[in-house]
Amino acid sequence: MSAWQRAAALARKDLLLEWRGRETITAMAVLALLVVLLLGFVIGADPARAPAITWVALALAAMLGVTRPTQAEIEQQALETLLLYPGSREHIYWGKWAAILVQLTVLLGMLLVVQGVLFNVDLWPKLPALLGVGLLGIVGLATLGTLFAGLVIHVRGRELLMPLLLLPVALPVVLAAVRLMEVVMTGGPGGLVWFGVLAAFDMLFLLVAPVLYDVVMEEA
Amino acid sequence: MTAAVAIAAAYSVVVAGILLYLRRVHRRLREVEADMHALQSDAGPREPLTVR
Amino acid sequence: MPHPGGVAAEAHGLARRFDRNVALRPLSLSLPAGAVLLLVGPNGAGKTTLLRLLATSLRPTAGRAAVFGWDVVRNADAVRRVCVYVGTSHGMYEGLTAQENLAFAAAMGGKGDTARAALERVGLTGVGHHPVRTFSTGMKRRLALARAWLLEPRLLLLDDPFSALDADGMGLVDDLTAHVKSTGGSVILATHEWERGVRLADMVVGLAEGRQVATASAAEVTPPRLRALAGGRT
Amino acid sequence: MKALPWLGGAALVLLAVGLYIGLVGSPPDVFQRDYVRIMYMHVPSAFVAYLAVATVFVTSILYLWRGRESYDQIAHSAGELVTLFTAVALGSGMIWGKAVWGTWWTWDARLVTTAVLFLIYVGYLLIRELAEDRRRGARLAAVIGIIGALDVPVIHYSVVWFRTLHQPASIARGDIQMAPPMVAALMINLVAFSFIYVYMLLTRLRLERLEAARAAAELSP
Repeated sequence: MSAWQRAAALARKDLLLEWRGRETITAMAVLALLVVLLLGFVIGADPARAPAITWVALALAAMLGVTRPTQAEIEQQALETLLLYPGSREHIYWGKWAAILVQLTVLLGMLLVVQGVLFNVDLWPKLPALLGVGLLGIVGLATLGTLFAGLVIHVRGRELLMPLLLLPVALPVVLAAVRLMEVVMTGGPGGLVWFGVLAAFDMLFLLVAPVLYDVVMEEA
Repeated sequence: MTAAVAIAAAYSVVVAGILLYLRRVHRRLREVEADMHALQSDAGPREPLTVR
Repeated sequence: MPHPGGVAAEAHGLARRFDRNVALRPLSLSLPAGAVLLLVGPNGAGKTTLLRLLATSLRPTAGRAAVFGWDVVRNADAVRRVCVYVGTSHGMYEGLTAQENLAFAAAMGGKGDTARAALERVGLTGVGHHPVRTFSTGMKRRLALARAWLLEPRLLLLDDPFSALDADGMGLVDDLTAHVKSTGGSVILATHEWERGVRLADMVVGLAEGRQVATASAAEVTPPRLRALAGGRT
Repeated sequence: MKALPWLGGAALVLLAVGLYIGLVGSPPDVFQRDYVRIMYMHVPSAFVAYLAVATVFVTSILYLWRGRESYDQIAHSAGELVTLFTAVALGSGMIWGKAVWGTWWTWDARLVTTAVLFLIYVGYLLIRELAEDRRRGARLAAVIGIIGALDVPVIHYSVVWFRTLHQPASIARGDIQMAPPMVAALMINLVAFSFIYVYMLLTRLRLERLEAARAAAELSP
């Protein structure tokens, strides 16, 4: 069985479970929507603020959602069984990563529509670029989120630690994605720099996180 | 804020941080050393272990 | 590699502690391929810890262990290829059907999809398309046995396999054990149902408070002795 | 460990020299006047914080790679020093900001990076505390130690560019014209603080080792 097939089987399983319950995506969507509504109302729905508000909402929702696929293994008492299948644990990392990425992409699509409606931004012509920027950011969140999800299940307090770990470390993702989205929407300068920051962040942790996942998942 | 006050305040923050930390480490060091001493002196067939 | 097929599981001074809690004190054993080992002892004796150490789920804090010659630390992946651990929790996803659960296990274990055949073995064919959530505890245990069947282990580790099973279900454990044995594999069985377990076993190891208190062939252990071991008396 | 008192003494002497030049022997800055003297404590604190981050990074990798307990003991000790020195750098930096610009918090890139760093290493220490067993806590913390250190440059540059690329920073630090005595004071204090860091690290390490020995002694009666 190849690595790719094992990862795909795991991602498929996680997505199937999520599809049957839809709890995670619902919780993430509701939280993101609440943050957008709240911030939009409190600080004003100026189109210039849309990228910042969108990414704060996305980061907070991701923080809530990325632990779910791993947490579910614990709740079903299936983690030990999962870890004892032969093959590298990096495959498990990639499976979880892919499942999270799909869910965050759905959330991103929803948030872009919300942004277009609530902030009166004409984003249809720029949708491909916005999705591209969004995906770069989401990859960063999913990459570290998957690793930290595996990490926090091994300590007391579990999800409570997630914000403390993920938000400071993923700060560059939020900053870069906000600026890059602004550049896409207003056509300002500096796009290349922020693209570079996001790409560097993604590549760095895509290389490191799967290796460290093996350390985190040493014992069930 | 005058310069003297600002400098004094900033320097105290750094010095106090370092000294308080060192004091805490030294207190714990003394505790551990006392424990080790006690362990060595009443070394006997004792079983402080819980078994799982 | 040392004699493949010769020794299914061996341990030398194998021990594990969790910080201050000693779960297993240095233990040594050697289980020939094709033999069945019964682990007996009261709660907290270290049976589960021993099984999880052999399954590579836990790492030893001292000593070493090997499964078919593969070291459980250095060659953990090779051990996982031949060894299946059925723990006290069934490890199935409640939101998936029995069939889907087994298909997932087959995919992860690198086996062909023989979910249907495995379901038939444990008498769950009729409910193969029902979500596991609707299953009784006994049915979930049966499903866990089906998973073990499908993965074709050469070393099968069963932790308390008889609990929550009816008479037919217990028979399935016997069948599975016989099946693994017939393919030249070994089974280690930890159970409180020692009367039932000893009938399957070739060897008995008694554990109490993490200590190995007895090692004997199943033929020479008398029922009173076995009862004493199961109760933690030596 | 015989060298420890000597190390501490050398650090104190150096610090005294550095502070004398800094407070008495160097001129005030054109722009910041006497307030610039806060620099001689603030910058070395921040420098030592980064030194400690690097220590955690290297020893965490070594620990995961070689598995030797002593690497983890160094990493744990240095991890505590990261939080300590980021905290005092933040404190002195805020006082500096309040004195010169009249605001405690200037959203300066260095301050924000230091604050984020502080939070990451609080997480690092928390993971150890909350892990179910020591060895597992050590391994999980090592993961955070590696990720955190790799993230430092990315955080720093994203924070700097976030403020500067689009709008000019509202409050500029005001370039400090460094006269030779000022450079000397800063350099001497950087060395002095490095000595203090090593002294503190070794002291803390001794505690870590003794505690490990105590745990082992209690375990094997």
